[in-house]
Amino acid sequence: MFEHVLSTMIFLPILVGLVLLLLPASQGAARGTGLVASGIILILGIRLYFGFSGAGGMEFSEIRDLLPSLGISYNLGVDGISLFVLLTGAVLYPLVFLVMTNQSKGCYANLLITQGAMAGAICAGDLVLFYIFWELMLLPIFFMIGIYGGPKRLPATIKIMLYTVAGSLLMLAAIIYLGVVYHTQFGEWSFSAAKLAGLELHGGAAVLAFTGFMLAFAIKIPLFPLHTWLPDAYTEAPPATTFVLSAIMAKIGVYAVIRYVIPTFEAEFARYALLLACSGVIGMIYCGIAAIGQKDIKRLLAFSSASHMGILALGVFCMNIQALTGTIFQIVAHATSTGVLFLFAGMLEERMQTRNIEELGGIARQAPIFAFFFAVALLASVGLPGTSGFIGEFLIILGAVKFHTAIGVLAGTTLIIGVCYMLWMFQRVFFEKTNDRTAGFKDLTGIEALAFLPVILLILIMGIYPQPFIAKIEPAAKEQIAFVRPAAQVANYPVLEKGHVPEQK
Amino acid sequence: MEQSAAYLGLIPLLPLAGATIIGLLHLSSCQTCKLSERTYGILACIAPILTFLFAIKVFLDLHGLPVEARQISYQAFTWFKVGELDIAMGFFADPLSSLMLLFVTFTASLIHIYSIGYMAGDQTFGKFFAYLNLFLGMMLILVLGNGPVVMFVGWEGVGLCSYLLISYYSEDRANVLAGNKAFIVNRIGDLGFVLGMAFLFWAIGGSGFDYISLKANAHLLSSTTISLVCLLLFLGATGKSAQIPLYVWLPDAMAGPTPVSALIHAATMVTAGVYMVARFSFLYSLVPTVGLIVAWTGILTALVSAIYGMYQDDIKKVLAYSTVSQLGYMFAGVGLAAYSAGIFHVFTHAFFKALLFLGAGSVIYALHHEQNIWKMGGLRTKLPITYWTMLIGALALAGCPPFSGFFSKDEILYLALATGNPGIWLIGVLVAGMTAYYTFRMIFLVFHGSPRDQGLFDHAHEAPTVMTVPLIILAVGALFAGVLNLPAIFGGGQVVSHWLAPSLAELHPEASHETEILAIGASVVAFFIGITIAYRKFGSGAEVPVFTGFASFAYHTFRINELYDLLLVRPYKAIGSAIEYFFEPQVTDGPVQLTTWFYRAAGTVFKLLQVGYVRIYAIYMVIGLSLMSLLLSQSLK
Amino acid sequence: MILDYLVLSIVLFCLGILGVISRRNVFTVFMSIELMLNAANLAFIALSRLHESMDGQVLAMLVMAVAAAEAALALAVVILLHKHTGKLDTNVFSLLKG
Amino acid sequence: MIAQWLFYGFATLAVLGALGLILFQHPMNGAMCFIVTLISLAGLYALLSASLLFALQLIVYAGAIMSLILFIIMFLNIQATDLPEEKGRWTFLFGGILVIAPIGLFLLKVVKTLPQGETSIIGQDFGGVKKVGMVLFQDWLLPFEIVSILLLVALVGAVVLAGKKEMAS
Repeated sequence: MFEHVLSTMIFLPILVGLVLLLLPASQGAARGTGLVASGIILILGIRLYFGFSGAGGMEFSEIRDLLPSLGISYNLGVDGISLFVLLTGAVLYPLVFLVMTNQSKGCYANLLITQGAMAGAICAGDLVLFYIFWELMLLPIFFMIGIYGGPKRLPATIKIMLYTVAGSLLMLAAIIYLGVVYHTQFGEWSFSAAKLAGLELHGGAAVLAFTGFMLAFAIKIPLFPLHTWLPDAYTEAPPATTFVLSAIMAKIGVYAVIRYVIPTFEAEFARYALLLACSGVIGMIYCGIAAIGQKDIKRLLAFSSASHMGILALGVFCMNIQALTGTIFQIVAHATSTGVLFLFAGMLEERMQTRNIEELGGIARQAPIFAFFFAVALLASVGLPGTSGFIGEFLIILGAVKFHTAIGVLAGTTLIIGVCYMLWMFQRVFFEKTNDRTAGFKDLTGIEALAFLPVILLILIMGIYPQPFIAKIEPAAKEQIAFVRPAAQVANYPVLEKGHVPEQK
Repeated sequence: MEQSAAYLGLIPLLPLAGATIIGLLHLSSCQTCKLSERTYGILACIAPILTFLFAIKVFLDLHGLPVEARQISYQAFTWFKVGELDIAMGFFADPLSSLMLLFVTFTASLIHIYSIGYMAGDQTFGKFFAYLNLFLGMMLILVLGNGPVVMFVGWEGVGLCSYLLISYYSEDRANVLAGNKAFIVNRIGDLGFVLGMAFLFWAIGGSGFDYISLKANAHLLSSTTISLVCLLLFLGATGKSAQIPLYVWLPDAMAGPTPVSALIHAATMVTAGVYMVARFSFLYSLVPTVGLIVAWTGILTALVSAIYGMYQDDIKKVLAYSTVSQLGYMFAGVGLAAYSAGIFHVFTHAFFKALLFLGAGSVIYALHHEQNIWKMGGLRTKLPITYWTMLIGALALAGCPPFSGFFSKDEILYLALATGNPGIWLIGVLVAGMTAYYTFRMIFLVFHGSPRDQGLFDHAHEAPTVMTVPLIILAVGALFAGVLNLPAIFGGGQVVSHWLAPSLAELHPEASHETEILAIGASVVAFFIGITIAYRKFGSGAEVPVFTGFASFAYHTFRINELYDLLLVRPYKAIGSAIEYFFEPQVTDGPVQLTTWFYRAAGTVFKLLQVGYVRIYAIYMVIGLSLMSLLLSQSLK
Repeated sequence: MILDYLVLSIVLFCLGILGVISRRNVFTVFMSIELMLNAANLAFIALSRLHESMDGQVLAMLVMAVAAAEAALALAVVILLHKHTGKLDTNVFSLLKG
Repeated sequence: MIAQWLFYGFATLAVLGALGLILFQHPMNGAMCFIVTLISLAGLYALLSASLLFALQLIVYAGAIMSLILFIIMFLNIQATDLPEEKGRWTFLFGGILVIAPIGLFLLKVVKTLPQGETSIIGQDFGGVKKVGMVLFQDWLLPFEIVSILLLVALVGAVVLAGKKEMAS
């Protein structure tokens, strides 16, 4: 059983989700089933974590031929990077089923399918397989927003679908291009990511293929200025969907850049890193400032999420070990903090029937535990030391300063920008006077509090004692940096080696 | 060389554990049964008192070591290690931190005790002490951290506590706004801190990023890098220690409960910037130019806030501006590489300013939260303990000769003259006079003359013992703390300076006795002039003044808040709204909209071709065929 | 000689196209299509003669069968059209207008 | 020699018939002209040694299909008023010629690349029933069966279409 743990983590939720969709189950039964399924995944995930050696390289690999004539294989595996992205989903998913009590049955089923597809996209070691899962994880999102979303769901659905599909079709073309190039260079067909990394790509076609990949991922992340689908989709989606979108799916975009783009397109990546880094920083600032203008708490969090994704992506483009490790760490950190924030916003919406910040207030007095948890997640999101957010952001800023001083300085402004809108929101929602609407707000029940407690503790533990996590991430991050280092040196970027020479007087 | 001592790790841990326990008790009990205030009070005071005992142990341990080896450290665990970046969660004590440790834990203990009385009857009593303990823990991490990153944890942590405590009375929007302001302004400074750390790390951090390694490698740095790093770190210090241009948050921070103002916004947290500059003295001493910038920023801040202080009518605002002003002195000191003088002023200031704030708290408590000094008067008889202790504090603050403030302030002014900065010295002396004036203006208005509001006066009563005892203890400190660093001219041994010497890269300017006497004489004269004017104007009652012209301008603090609001806050919000209502739908979403428009337009055009007649479609087809034939005919032959 | 047959087939085919695109009468259009089929048949048979193989003739037979089927359906449609509109005009069908 | 003259004769008739088809206003006249074309085509088939096809052309095309068309035309009893008034007929005709000319020229070009061939009668039952039948039922069996299905479908379709009114009522 355990040698197929990855397949189980992928297909168990998909199958359960499909069965749920077909059976006339009640809402409660669907939620219960989802909870059990995601619980099993969580247990598998924990076993995976403790079974993972962290020596670098792929572990728990499963390789089967799918289409041998075209070299397409069923190739799964995790390394230090994917492990954490995978675990993030596994840890956070049960929370959705536990806390979000009145989503519809179809929504719960679709959530499960998304989970499986995301796990697939994370573990896939074959680009075609990756592409299949990549598109598969979008489908349930389409249904969830389109069927169960808010009043303006249809335009939002169409926008997110067309946007992402446009990106991923370009990626498909790029994947095919890579396969063909591999065939001409090595005389056999293969779409395995590891093998494609050995390609030597030159010229305009390589740049085009690189663009194809980057567009798909940049839309998913989303990088400025391709973020315009995000506020609408996040706002209109049901709370659980927003949670999945922001906490996990966006991270897969960043993850995919690290996993597929860096090893294959090292030269192109190095050449355009500065441009992409600029886009990340501009996005961070732009979305951060945009957040202050929001009246809708979900929309504010959506922009906040986009802003943080900008800085997350920046860490990838800095091409040094600190920034990259920071990004991967931050993937987990941001997923937990933003995920919790979105879940809380969802609960607020469910209980208060409004998302308008102006109509809320004084909740801290009514619900101290709720406010406390919210505050911890918020502080992690603004990167306060002692929470998980700090380690990631600090490493990214550190790396960004090394990469390019101006970008580093601009990246540092995230410290200020984040705090502006978050405090403003916290003030309006949790402080000040209670009104008629919020006077009836009930605090978290014991079970809910217990459900959130592990995640809150995780946020704190990852801030106070992050080294066990970092120790597992770093070897994998080093491998990725090793791909890009020669190219980066050609492009005159400072990439730090071990034992660098201190500055001389 | 270094001594390992695991109890160093325990020092910050104790208050943090206290905060956790109190916080959990509060959270779990706030809806069902309330624990008694006494329980919370005792729980809360355990940690500060224990840490104070530990602080004494640290001091004694250090004292037992030879002068050059006065360092003990403890590395708890590897915090994070990525590539050459290796950050340990480690603690480190040397004479500098031990001094900070001593007075921080000391004042914190007293203020915790005082708070039990002051906060009595508060709805969320437990929460308050949880925050206070958390603050102490963070402050101790700041002081004891073995490197800039660990210090930054405390640095941000105290900022958070400051925010939480300023917006403690969160029902009132103004308080929360003050908290937001404090956090955001501090964050601007923190940006400088982080960037400073980043530049420092990439320059010499690869071989260890704690103070000891940094100090050892500091000679490898180019002077440009040092200047850059020092300036950025100083930006961090201006945020935390309320210097120009980031001082605006501190007066607003008085929205918090008064013990908080005493502990966080007077005695401990706000001096963190000075501590940090002293901590990095091995860098600052290498770049005197940056030091001058620091010194001038400090002294100008001192001047500006002293001007504001002379016109305030809120007792806490007066003290707040006086804090900013005194912090300015400290920066003038550390900027001129007189680190021990600056730190010594931090030390004495902690006593007398905490004392003054607690005294003010006692007055406010007695008057049922009335803070306007123009409604007080003649309280001397009603609040004798408060009066006498506050008088001692005021004399110390104003720099009256035997009191602690005199020695520390005078040391700074003397060194300004000795290092050849008469400008700084002159402003310093002027500010000293102004300090004496506004301090005694406050004392006279509050305690002397006749009551201005009889109703308030009649209900006033002396605070309970739990509040007066800390006042008395602090008053003793304010009286005698100066003796610890008695300069040679008074026959003293400069104990504190010698104690601090191993930690600091200090310059010792040579100056004649005449200079010293001139400096002391000028300060004393300024003090007497200031107090005389104050007595003339307010000694025996004065009416509420109507400010006009410059006075009004100063009363409104030169409209700096309005200026910042106009230049920074409003544009920022405007840009936010502009993005939401203009850029987002029009500009960034523009390409998307353009694409959809293009498709629509193309559809409209192609619609015209769809005439609906089969025959016409056949014609289209034939035209296509015919064009293809033309093309193929070209290739045939 | 065979080429003359093929040229004739081309001429007939083009006349068939001309009939389809220039006339609106349903019957004429239909018969023009038949004309095109016949032109194709002629080409098949001529090429069958050229290669002296009978595959072309078989193909022509199949075309005739298809033409018969088409005739059956097309005439049914014409009858319906006439029933509904009383007209024999192809322009009556304009539902595809955008 | 005679064969050549016969070809020219039939060819002329076929073209004239086709022209008549597309130029006559009334479909009845067009149909008559079309029959001329079909019969001359049958003659041409005969000249090309396709005796079976000659017979089939006469029986199936000129016979069955055309009588069906004529029957329907007469059945509908088309008056001159029923006919669509085709105003721009000449414009379309000349425009059509312009458009079609490249297609025709292209096809001509293609044809010219083919080798010239004899058209003398081959004999040995080439194009006869037996030989064609052998080819049809051996090499073309599957297409033949498919065509039979097509005819069946067409049959059913025609019944459904034409009989729709009655079935609905």
